[in-house]
Amino acid sequence: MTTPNTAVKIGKLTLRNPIVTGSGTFGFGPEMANIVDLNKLGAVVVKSTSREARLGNPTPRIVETPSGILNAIGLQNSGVDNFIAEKLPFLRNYDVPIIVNLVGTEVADYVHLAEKLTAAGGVHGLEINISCPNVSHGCDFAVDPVLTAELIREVRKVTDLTLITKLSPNVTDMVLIARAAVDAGSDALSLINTLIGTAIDIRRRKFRLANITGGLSGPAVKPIALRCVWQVHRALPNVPLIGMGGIMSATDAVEFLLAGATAVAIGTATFVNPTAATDVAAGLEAYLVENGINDVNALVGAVTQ
Amino acid sequence: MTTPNTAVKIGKLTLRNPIVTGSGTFGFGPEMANIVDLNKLGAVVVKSTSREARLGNPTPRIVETPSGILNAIGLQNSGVDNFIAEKLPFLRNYDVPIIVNLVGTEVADYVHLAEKLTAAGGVHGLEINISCPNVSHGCDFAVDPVLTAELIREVRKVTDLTLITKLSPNVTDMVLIARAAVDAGSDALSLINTLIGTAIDIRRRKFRLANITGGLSGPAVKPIALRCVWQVHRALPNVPLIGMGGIMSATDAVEFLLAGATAVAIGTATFVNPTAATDVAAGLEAYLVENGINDVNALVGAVTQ
Amino acid sequence: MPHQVFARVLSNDPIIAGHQVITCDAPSLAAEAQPGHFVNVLTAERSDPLLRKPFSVYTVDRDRGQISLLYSIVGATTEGMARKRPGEILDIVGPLGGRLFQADPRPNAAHIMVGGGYGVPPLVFLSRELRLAQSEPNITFIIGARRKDLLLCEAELIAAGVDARVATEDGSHGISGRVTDVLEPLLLEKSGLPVTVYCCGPTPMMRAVAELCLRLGVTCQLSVEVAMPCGIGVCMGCVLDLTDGRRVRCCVDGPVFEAAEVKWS
Amino acid sequence: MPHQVFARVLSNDPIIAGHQVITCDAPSLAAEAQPGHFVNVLTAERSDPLLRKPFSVYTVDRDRGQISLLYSIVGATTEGMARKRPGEILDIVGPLGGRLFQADPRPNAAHIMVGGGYGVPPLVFLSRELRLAQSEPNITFIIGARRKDLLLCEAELIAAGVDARVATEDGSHGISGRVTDVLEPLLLEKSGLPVTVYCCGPTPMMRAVAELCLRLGVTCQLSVEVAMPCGIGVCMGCVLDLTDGRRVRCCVDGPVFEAAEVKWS
Ligand SMILES: Cc1cc2nc3c(=O)[nH]c(=O)nc-3n(C[C@H](O)[C@H](O)[C@H](O)COP(=O)(O)OP(=O)(O)OC[C@H]3O[C@@H](n4cnc5c(N)ncnc54)[C@H](O)[C@@H]3O)c2cc1C
Ligand SMILES: Cc1cc2nc3c(=O)[nH]c(=O)nc-3n(C[C@H](O)[C@H](O)[C@H](O)COP(=O)(O)OP(=O)(O)OC[C@H]3O[C@@H](n4cnc5c(N)ncnc54)[C@H](O)[C@@H]3O)c2cc1C
Ligand SMILES: Cc1cc2nc3c(=O)[nH]c(=O)nc-3n(C[C@H](O)[C@H](O)[C@H](O)COP(=O)(O)O)c2cc1C
Ligand SMILES: Cc1cc2nc3c(=O)[nH]c(=O)nc-3n(C[C@H](O)[C@H](O)[C@H](O)COP(=O)(O)O)c2cc1C
Ligand code: FES
Ligand code: FES
Repeated sequence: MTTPNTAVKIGKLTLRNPIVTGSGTFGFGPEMANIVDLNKLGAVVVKSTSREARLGNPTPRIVETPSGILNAIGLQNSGVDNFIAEKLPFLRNYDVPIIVNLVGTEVADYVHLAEKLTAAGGVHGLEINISCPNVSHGCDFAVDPVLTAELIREVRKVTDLTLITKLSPNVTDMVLIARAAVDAGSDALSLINTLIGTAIDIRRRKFRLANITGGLSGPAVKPIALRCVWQVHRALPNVPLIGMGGIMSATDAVEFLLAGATAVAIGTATFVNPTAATDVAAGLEAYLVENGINDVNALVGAVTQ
Repeated sequence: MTTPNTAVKIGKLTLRNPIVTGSGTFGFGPEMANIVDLNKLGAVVVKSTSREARLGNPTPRIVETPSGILNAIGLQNSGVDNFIAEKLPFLRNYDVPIIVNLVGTEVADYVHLAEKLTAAGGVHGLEINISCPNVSHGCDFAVDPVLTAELIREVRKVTDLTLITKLSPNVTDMVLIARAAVDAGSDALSLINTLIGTAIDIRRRKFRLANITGGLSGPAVKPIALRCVWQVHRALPNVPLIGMGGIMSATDAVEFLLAGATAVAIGTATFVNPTAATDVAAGLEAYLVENGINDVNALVGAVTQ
Repeated sequence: MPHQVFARVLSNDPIIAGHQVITCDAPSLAAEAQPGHFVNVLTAERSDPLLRKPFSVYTVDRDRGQISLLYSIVGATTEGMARKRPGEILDIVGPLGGRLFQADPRPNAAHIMVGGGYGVPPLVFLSRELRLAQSEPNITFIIGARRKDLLLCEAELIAAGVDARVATEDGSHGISGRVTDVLEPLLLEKSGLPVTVYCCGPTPMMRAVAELCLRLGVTCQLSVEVAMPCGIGVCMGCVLDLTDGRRVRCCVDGPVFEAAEVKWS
Repeated sequence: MPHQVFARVLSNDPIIAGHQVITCDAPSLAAEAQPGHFVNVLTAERSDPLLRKPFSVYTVDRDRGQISLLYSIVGATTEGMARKRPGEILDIVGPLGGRLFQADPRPNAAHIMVGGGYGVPPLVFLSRELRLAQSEPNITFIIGARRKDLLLCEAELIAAGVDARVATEDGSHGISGRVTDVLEPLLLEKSGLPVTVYCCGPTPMMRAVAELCLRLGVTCQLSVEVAMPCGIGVCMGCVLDLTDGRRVRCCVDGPVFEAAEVKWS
């Protein structure tokens, strides 16, 4: 059998394989480039970038829970100008689509970021983070279809880069928000961001995170993430989805593709196994070969009851 | 030190300790009475009971996920008349409050059930399940404050038993639904029911549950459940909450009390350790003694940042 | 009554490739266990995997207060069991099962056991109990396996004087074929006698045996193989549809059913 | 560069109550590891606990390609380490750490190590490397512990000819008190010389040492103890506030900092 096709399309972008990195779990590239070959990834999604530098939340910021972690980093980053000046040049050395995750508190913030990053060159896609649970107002957009639509519409006006909206699972009906984002011009959707949770230290009778609540990620949330992908894919079968939430192995990645994701992001898994993303990419290719599937796109949404 | 007080109040009910059983995880009593002394529990909450007998969903109905399980039992039960005739007499032998969990598709179903169970005698509380994710329409009430209020108001009219509304975590804002239920006459709230999830068998490329989706429970969901309890307690500090979701040990139970639960339910843990509920009750008492706390009520909501 | 036992492991040795027998000190289980009973084992120390897994009771030594399980190493729990060394503790809940094998009480009955894979151990237990209860019971034991090296308990049965017959799918030992290829002629052979078939194994095998027995009008007891999330009757995750329309729990309403009761899906 | 090694365990023996030393075949780590480097270990086979845990490199045998870790058994990962037998595999990511101990290059420098608990092993590594790099370096090693039976590495240091001084909180060995009770007079003793203090241990101890050194104007390097969810610089879960206002990652921007840089919360 010939090598199977692993390339997938997310908006205007062609990814050499469906494996991308989860924003906030892969830094801005340099640390990971010491460990994995970025050119073996479908795309690199960098940590959320905001208009101004942010120090994030106080520590502790990450605690372990059964099969998961809660994080309350609070979007620490050095701001978009620093990103363009200091981080982007490094990423331009690689032959891999760069997707920048944007975060702001107002529509104007996102528009500003989108303009700057589009103009910068070397950025291939924008992931609009409307769903960070770890900052006040972090989820205001994600829970409201009208606000989401307005935000995406405004960002769409200033960029022709592939636009990906990152959805929150902390809502009654994700399909509503998904549809609003797509109708307003989002080319694709990322799901899911983390679920809001907390943990308490019973000895000190205090919250274990300085921020009180944090976002739950890792294998614990995989069943929920998979359900979200399936729900949104069923409602919007033509919209490319980047699925994520607890993917640790190629097996997990295949589950997400079958549920309807066109690509998948590796997040928390990278903390456990630094080469998780490229390992999953290799494992996915092996699965295709073993099962005689010559195009990974054949898996997308192919689950049956 | 003297023996600490472990009694708590949920509506009109006084529980000898804060440990109750999670509906659907403890059957209707007889099986468990062979294993644990029911009189050592705060209350027994039995499996959801409906107007007519229900066969539930086809198999497979339960699959394991990381630190959790997905269940799609689909409310199998032999109906309220059978419950009153066959199951309640057994439970009347015990000196423990009996809370019956009710489920229906229309307001009239719940009203009918509440009337019958109130008249039956030997039932001490009603848990109104508006949040079962495993049947169509199972969550229609739980996601809508207006429908929830209407349902509770009607049930309230026909019973003076302690009314407990069981909330779903699959919503954007649990506080909204909680407040609606309480304003309509619910004495207390149970939270959380399971989170909607799914799992896929990549070999057969099929969903692992016959019902496609199921409800996630167990330690995986504990951080989310704990956050829900804290959010609702902060908004409604005077409403007694029965917290649940992944409680496996006394340590977990204390976390829920600190977050604002007045009582806690042991669900999935019973599958792993059949004596989990009484073990947690004993462990909780030991914690009180070790920490010189002479009333368990002092823990409720006592977490600090 | 089901209870939890932290049983000290006495031995834990391979028997054939990928299969071991673990023997534990567990007087309360040894006292109560009957053929068809199973126990639920937990080896994980934290919550992944979360649930216990069921294993049939294989041998019971009531005098010494010991039980053993015969297991196939396939996943986290059985890998955890395989790592246990003598002196370590195995966390067991048991005995489980509400309806067990019922030895045919007719004095001259022919008892035919049909076992495949880890369906063999409970039937070995049953035939041992039969031999303790009756003098010279008429037992024939059909063991099925894919290949010779996957065959369980043959030598043990022969040593005990049981008429053991073997079917391997690849013909590497005994008859080439399936257990039903041995069972059908055997039922003719025993046709003068009251006969009961006791069967445990993979579902397709049990279904074939059940259908053969129903066709020939022979009583057949099956110990069904269904995932048992709780094993104690409270999760409703182990249900089976019966021909009378009832949907019952395999753990407490079974695991043993009459062939005629089971509705195959 | 950080990489994953499935290292074969060579030995794994208790040294004092609740503490063991595990030695592994890991040539690539042995070649790269320097004092202050740590590695991230995973012992769980499934996802609970999910994260690796950090351990300082204790000894390195570059010729044989071996490294060892000295660990205190406190939770799931260290219990998992304690169960490893020679021949089994330890899953390690390393070497980790971007800024390590820097040996004071001044020829007649007095090197003072101050270690408590599992802060001792990286300093033992540092003093060994100093002795390899310099002839007769002037090293004093202060070990702190609550009680005599919790004292780590004293015999080993004495055997290597290091001037080892001990403070136990209950006075059961050495000076009765804290490491700073030994350090303060020692700094006076060494006051004619260029001095560098290297410190690793529980945060309150490090803070006390740092504040003493700052007060006396002595250079002090600290290896901070902060949870390291990823260890490779990408999770932002290990941040530390510095006096210059920066919020840096301990894993790749540390774990070693100058006492003057650290802002204590
Ligand atoms: C009443 C009863 C009695 C039994 N008695 C015995 C006995 O005596 N001896 C014995 O060896 N077994 C027995 N079993 C079977 C045993 O309980 C199962 O094999 C059990 O699941 C083993 O647990 P595990 O954790 O080792 O493997 P598991 O992890 O549960 O795996 C079991 C099987 O499922 C497959 N599997 C696991 N996860 C997945 C997935 N996500 N997708 C697809 N496939 C998957 C595995 O590859 C493996 O083949 C009995 C079962 C029942 C119901
Ligand atoms: C850079 C660095 C180097 C280190 N080097 C070493 C070394 O060389 N040797 C060494 O022994 N250790 C070292 N440590 C410490 C080691 O990494 C931790 O002790 C690690 O957490 C042990 O993992 P564990 O899974 O065994 O225990 P964990 O389960 O992580 O428990 C660790 C501690 O936290 C407590 N704990 C766990 N869970 C909770 C909870 N829910 N609530 C409250 N408390 C809890 C436990 O009781 C225990 O005391 C180092 C740490 C760092 C940051
Ligand atoms: C430590 C940490 C930091 C994260 N930071 C961001 C972020 O800055 N922006 C964002 O959109 N998502 C962020 N996420 C969410 C992940 O990108 C991903 O959506 C989520 O973790 C689920 O995937 P996982 O289970 O594979 O980690 C973060 C997650 C973690 C664990
Ligand atoms: C197998 C199973 C069946 C359940 N059936 C019901 C039910 O009939 N009615 C109900 O209100 N909740 C039901 N639940 C939800 C539990 O009562 C509980 O809310 C949930 O499982 C979270 O708690 P846990 O993590 O401790 O199990 C069921 C849960 C499980 C696992
Ligand atoms: S296994 Fe739970 S009811 Fe049978
Ligand atoms: S441990 Fe993750 S950034 Fe330092």
